[in-house]
Amino acid sequence: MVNVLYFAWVRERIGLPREEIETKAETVADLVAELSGRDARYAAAFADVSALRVALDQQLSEFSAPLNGVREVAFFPPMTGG
Amino acid sequence: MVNVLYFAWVRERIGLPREEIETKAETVADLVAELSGRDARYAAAFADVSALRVALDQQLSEFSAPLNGVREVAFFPPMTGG
Amino acid sequence: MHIRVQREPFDFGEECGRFGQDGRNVGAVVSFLGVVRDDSGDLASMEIEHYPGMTEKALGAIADAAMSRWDLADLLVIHRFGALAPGEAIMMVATAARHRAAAFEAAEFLMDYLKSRAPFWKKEIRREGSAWVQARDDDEAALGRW
Amino acid sequence: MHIRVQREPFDFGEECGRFGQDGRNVGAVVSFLGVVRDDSGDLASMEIEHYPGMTEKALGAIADAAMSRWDLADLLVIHRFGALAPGEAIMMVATAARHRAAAFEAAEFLMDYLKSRAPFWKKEIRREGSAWVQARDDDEAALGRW
Repeated sequence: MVNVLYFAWVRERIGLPREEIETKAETVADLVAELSGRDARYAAAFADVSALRVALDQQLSEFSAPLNGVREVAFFPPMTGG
Repeated sequence: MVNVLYFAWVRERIGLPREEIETKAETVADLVAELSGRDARYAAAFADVSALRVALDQQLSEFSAPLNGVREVAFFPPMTGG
Repeated sequence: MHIRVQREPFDFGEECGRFGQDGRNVGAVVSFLGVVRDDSGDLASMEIEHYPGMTEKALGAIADAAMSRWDLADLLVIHRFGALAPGEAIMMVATAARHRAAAFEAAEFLMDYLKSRAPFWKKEIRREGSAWVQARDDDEAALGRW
Repeated sequence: MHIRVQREPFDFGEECGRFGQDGRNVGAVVSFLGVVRDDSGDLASMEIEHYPGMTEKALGAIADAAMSRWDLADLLVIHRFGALAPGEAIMMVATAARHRAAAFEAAEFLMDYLKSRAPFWKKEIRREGSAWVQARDDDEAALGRW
């Protein structure tokens, strides 16, 4: 089980702030492919991965990173703090 | 008649904050030579002109600058504000 | 070192008044205040979303990096989230050091990293519709100088 | 644009609290505070001499240069003279602009020029004797970046 979090317009497109997912995805990219296949909302949110960032257990990471041992995955657009 | 002002250690060495001087000096450098000849205090103050700055009518200037029309000459070390 | 992530307003003057001036080795204090700007004149509010948990970690890591890179006597970061009105204070950083170069550089470093590496997202709520603020290429590029 | 040269103390927090935050086009406020440092631990006071008349002109010219070089909503310079105790505020600058780059650059520009082009001189009064603060080569060199 992995906790998946969505922020900003990713959250709005998917319509959820977070969900628990049972997955066999080995990398972030695998998880993205799996989620995109679910329905049009997910497909829209993940249409352009270059516009997205991912954090694994609250650390910025890469889409090629492995998921084993990871408990929390977050998807969001580039940050705009400050 | 020109008003001559001294600041910081120039003032301390000469022992005066300001004086009125009757001079025929054509440039700042001429005035420095004239003042240096007065006594040991002035000679000490002007011993190293590269350690001094000059302002003419409250504008930073050069030792080669002409004095005609100038009413206020100030000598001081490099500034240390801020 | 003080890091605060909060919904509540903060008082920039009060924070500046009590930050970093007690050490006898502090010669320079720099502070930065970010304010909600209303360029078009029809901004109703700025909504700031963040990622609780990661936000504190990211700000802590950025602050640690500044503390180890410059010889700072103290450092402060405050960042708000929630709905802010035009003219309201969004966030501030402050740095205290012996010399001005370190205080300025560390404050700019904190701002550059905060902009692109702390998980905050801004949404402008306008009378004519709302939009997420886009990350600027030059904000990302600004990291290159450190 | 506000320039003050004064013997009296000023309240950095209060100045920060009321500076530059009223325009709807202000997104960034940067402030700098200079404090009397006591590196050796035996500083009795810092005496600041200045050149009345020229000081105001020089600060005005430096401020004008900053205003014409960057798009600033406002700018503040306060510089004290007279005898100051360790830990006391010597001077401050503040800048307000739409974006942080202009506010930071203008504040650093003001500081660099103030250090080397405004007619102030500092003397450290120590228990073991007094000495004029020497101008630093890197203060002069700092002007080269503008």
